[in-house]
Amino acid sequence: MGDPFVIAGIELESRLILGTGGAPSLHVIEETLRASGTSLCTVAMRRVDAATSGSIIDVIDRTGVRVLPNTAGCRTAREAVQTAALAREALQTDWVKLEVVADERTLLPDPLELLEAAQTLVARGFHVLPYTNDDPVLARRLQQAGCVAVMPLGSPIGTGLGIANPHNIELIVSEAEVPVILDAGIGTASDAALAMELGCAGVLLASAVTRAQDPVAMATAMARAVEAGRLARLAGRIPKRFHAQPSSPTEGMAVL
Amino acid sequence: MGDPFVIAGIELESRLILGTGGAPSLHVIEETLRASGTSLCTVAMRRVDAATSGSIIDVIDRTGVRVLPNTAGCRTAREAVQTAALAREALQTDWVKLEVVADERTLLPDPLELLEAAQTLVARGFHVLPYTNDDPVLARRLQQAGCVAVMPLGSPIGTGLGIANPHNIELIVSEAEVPVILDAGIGTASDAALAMELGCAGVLLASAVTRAQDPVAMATAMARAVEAGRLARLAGRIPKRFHAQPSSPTEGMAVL
Amino acid sequence: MGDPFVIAGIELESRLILGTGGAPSLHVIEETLRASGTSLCTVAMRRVDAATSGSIIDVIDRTGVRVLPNTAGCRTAREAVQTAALAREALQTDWVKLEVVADERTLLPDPLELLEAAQTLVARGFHVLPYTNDDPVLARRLQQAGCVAVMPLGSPIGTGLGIANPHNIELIVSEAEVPVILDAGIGTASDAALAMELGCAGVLLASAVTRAQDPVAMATAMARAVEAGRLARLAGRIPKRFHAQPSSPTEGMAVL
Amino acid sequence: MGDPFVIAGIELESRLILGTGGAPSLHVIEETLRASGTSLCTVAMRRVDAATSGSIIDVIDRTGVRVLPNTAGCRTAREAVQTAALAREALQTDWVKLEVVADERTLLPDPLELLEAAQTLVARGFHVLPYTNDDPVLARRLQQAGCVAVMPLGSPIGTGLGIANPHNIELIVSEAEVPVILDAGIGTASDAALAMELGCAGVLLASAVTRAQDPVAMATAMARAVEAGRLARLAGRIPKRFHAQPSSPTEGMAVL
Amino acid sequence: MTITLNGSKTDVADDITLAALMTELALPTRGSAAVVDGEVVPRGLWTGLTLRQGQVVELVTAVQGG
Amino acid sequence: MTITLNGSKTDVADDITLAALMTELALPTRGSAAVVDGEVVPRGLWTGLTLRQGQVVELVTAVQGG
Amino acid sequence: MTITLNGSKTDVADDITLAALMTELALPTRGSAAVVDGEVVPRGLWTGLTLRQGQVVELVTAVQGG
Amino acid sequence: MTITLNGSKTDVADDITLAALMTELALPTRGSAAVVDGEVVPRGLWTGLTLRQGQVVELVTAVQGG
Repeated sequence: MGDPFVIAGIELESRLILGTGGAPSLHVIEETLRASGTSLCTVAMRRVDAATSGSIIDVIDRTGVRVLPNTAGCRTAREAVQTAALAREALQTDWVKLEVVADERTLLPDPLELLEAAQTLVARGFHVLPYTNDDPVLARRLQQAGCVAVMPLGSPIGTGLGIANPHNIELIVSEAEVPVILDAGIGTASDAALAMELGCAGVLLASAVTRAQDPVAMATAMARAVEAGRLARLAGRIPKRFHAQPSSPTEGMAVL
Repeated sequence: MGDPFVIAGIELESRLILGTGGAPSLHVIEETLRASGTSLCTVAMRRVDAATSGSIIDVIDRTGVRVLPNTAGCRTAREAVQTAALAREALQTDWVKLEVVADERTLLPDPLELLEAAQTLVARGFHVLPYTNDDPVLARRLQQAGCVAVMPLGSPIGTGLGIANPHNIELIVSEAEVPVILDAGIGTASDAALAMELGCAGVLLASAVTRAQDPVAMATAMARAVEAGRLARLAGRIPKRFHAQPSSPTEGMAVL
Repeated sequence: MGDPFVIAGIELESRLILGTGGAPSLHVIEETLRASGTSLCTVAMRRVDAATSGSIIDVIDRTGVRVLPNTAGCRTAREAVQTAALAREALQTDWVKLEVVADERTLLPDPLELLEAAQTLVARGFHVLPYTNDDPVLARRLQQAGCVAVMPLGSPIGTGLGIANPHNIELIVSEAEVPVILDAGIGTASDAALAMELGCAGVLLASAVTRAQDPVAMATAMARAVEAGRLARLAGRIPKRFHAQPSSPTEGMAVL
Repeated sequence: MGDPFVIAGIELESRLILGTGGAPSLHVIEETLRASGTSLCTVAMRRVDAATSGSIIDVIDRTGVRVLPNTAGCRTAREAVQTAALAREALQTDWVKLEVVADERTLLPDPLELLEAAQTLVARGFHVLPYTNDDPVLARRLQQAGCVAVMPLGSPIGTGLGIANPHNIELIVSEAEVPVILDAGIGTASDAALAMELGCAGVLLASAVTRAQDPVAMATAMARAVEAGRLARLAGRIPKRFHAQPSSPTEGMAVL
Repeated sequence: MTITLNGSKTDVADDITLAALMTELALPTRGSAAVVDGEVVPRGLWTGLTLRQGQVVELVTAVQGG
Repeated sequence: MTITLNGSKTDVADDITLAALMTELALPTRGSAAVVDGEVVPRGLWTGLTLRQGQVVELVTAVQGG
Repeated sequence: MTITLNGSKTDVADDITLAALMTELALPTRGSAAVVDGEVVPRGLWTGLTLRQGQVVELVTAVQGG
Repeated sequence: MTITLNGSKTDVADDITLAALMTELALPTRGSAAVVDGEVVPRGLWTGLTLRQGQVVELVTAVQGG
């Protein structure tokens, strides 16, 4: 549609990025990956567990989706940098979704540790996609640090509260020189559409799909919503008006 | 998808109903009708104007879309009933989008004239789809009068303010025995998706598409948004939570 | 303060009107009446009940507050008109808060019965203050019927959802020729302040005070909030801006 | 009222803190200081300007209000620390409203410079009240650094957009061990009341009053609003309900 | 004789007046009103109005309300 | 003869039928309808209906609308 | 010999290589990685790296997340 | 001699003290402060501090703000 979505020089077919956490089974993940039409999905790095049956990687490879390892669970720049290095060895990718959270209750990013980790990883040749809060200043700093995208939250991870502060997202978009991807907080399709209408280049979500009552149907819904929001942004919406404006002619009424 | 949209016994392929007013040309209307994939579109009845070149009806017939005449511009039950009768002769359809507005400034429906007109038209064998305000009580009265659908506004016609009072729409949906179609006020794709997520069976819009900078692109956006919202409603969204919930495992962190 | 609040030629000291329903005791009612500084409070008319100890009327007379009987519980114009007539005999007042609700679940006004009752009562010399929905057209009709005020809801009675549709309240205020009193839905102080900022002449509330954990403290809060909102409306708020504007001088920075 | 507002061991009579910037004249400032009943107001430090007639300090001393110098206009920790030191010499106070903004367009705080400045100033014996964004993590870090209060924004300085993200303010309040003061973005009285209802200990505002059409009336409005919001918070508001709840008895209806 | 008072059959003295009935019930004048056979009885007629066997009387009073 | 057509006095051939008038105006059958002296004229009567001097005729058609 | 594997003391063959250990654990090459004494081990060194008594080894793999 | 005062070259009496300079400028003691060559000068040192040729002096005062 002549509207390519490019991160770090790679064009992605879909503007919807899927997280794979929270799904009831690998089978459901595979179905949601296909239904969503996504080109990129996240994974976490964890200790080998004999118990685990089957591999998320096999599923992802089967669907031909690009993998984006995250540093979920890391609390310090050091841990996050190590985890990214591990992921690079494990998955042979320089891309990383950088997460450095401050606590378990809010799962909000720690601005200082996040920025430090981003700087270090960029210096080591990573393509960094940081999960950040909706502070336009931190988003700017992360871009200055060389991140290939910025991924502000709509609201805290898993809350489904949608986009709490659209004004901040608009501010971030208005000055961004890399793709802005709305990450976290999306609860339903209209949230994803709104993110795109605010000017985001993409949306990353996990729980909204994996924890929905029908994950596959919701994956389809999100795919449509992201397309809808992007098209609407490009189409140029009508301005908001305080008073009504008729959509039928006011002239030519018959006298009845 | 096993989720038919039926009005008065007629199944419609698309849950998006398009108004044709406000478009720059018949050509654009034809393109938006096709892009939207709609199965039903509205027209107004006006005095013959020699100046008019081409006919909206030819366009509609060409696209194979069902026509829904409206009574736009009518201020009294009497005018609206006459206009509906005229439309029936002109278009050979019993369906009518009933509009009886109180004034030009708000274009809000007059509850008393509207209900009276609905009662009269139902008695005369019309299939009445009334454009109403978002009052759950009036919506109930219109259903009791035998309307085949109720079409509450999101906000006043042409304002693009979206759904001003989602609570009322939810109340209307919760007790409706006919399809609830969100009519008027939609400004962009996320508004349409939200309408469906609230439980509406369909969305009717005109200005949002016909007055967008790129009407055809917006028509496509709206089609996707309505599908997205419907799918999301059926998929069962995650509940809203005050606190965060991780989407990556909290166990098995490596010690780095 | 040179800003009199006048209904039907009577000047009321306070713009806060208190409902007395839902309070744990007559003692609490008396305290809330005093704390709120109200000049007008509502009562309902019910069958004599031997069980009842003490009289709300004694309390109201003791506090010197004017009484406004309501027609709560009425479902038809007929019942409401009879109840108003009873109240007039009982309380020797021509004033009535007219309530005609459609059902127990929403307690929303029935627009047709409400308007009919208003017309009848005005014809019989009552000063009618109708509890109505937030439809600007119905509000207009009620004024045309001769009501001395219009009392649109913010949201359904007892929900505490605040003002669901500020746009409608603004539309009602913009054309009102009698005082607009926000009635029902107020949950907390900021809701009451907002009502006044939207241009309402007063606020009527019951549950928000009588069912608060500390009714007397909440009564004081509401009194302050109504004053605050009214003053803010008259003071002329600053416009909303997308971008920031410094409140300290940008010139004269020392070079440090 | 047994609800003291204490910062750094000093009890302040009023929970409203006034900024003095943006006022048309010193005379108006004096009137607003008196009308607001504030106990604390901010000033900026700037180069001596022969042109200036009269002194803000004389006005403040005359009204007996405590002065809170700010570091407005500073972009780096270094500048802010120097400015605070200057202010201490000039005004003989250890208190400072710490502002370190990232740019002129958003006037948003720079999280890193802000935290560094806070740490340095605390080490030098200042009582630091930092103007911060609404990130709960940064607020926590500032408290850990020894700030005597945290002052998150509602929305950017001077925008009058109110509290863009109430959820974040609630999160900050829920874990705060020092007073949380809502600073910046307040546009009207209901915004100030809401800030207090969310649990803030106080509100700091300037433009909302100094740039209102009638600054003195707005100062009074804000004083009332802050009291109203605080009282409402303490009084315990009613819960929000989806369905209505009557405030008049449903028993004992007369049969009419 | 028997009347229907607020929905219940009630025995009252023959030829009792409305005013007397209200006094018997210790009903405060202020805040109360009466409907007899569907007609609201003006305050001024309470003393003069003699009730008759089988009449339907509703006695209401002001209570706490919304 | 003269009729009032869509609000303007208009000269038409004497005894012209409604159908003939619509043809003259190149009015498409599909999408159009007529009101004569306040009565909506059923499609089936267009050819049979002869207009008379002074009658008020409204000819309407479907147009773009909301 | 004994190493600390993912936090637990574990007996392994003396002089076992990292690659051999991973094979023993049926660890898929794709998606897995190792840290030995705090150093991420480049994929290319797995076969060459002989583990020694008491070393701390973390073996991780990609799982559903985020 | 010449100093840089608030960014402009300014002639002042040789060996003028900071306190004297502030007096000359009718600068109120309350609310004002000074920086000389980048150092904030404690209030107590104003009288004792003799300025020298070419020094950079910033004199600031409290103004309406934020």
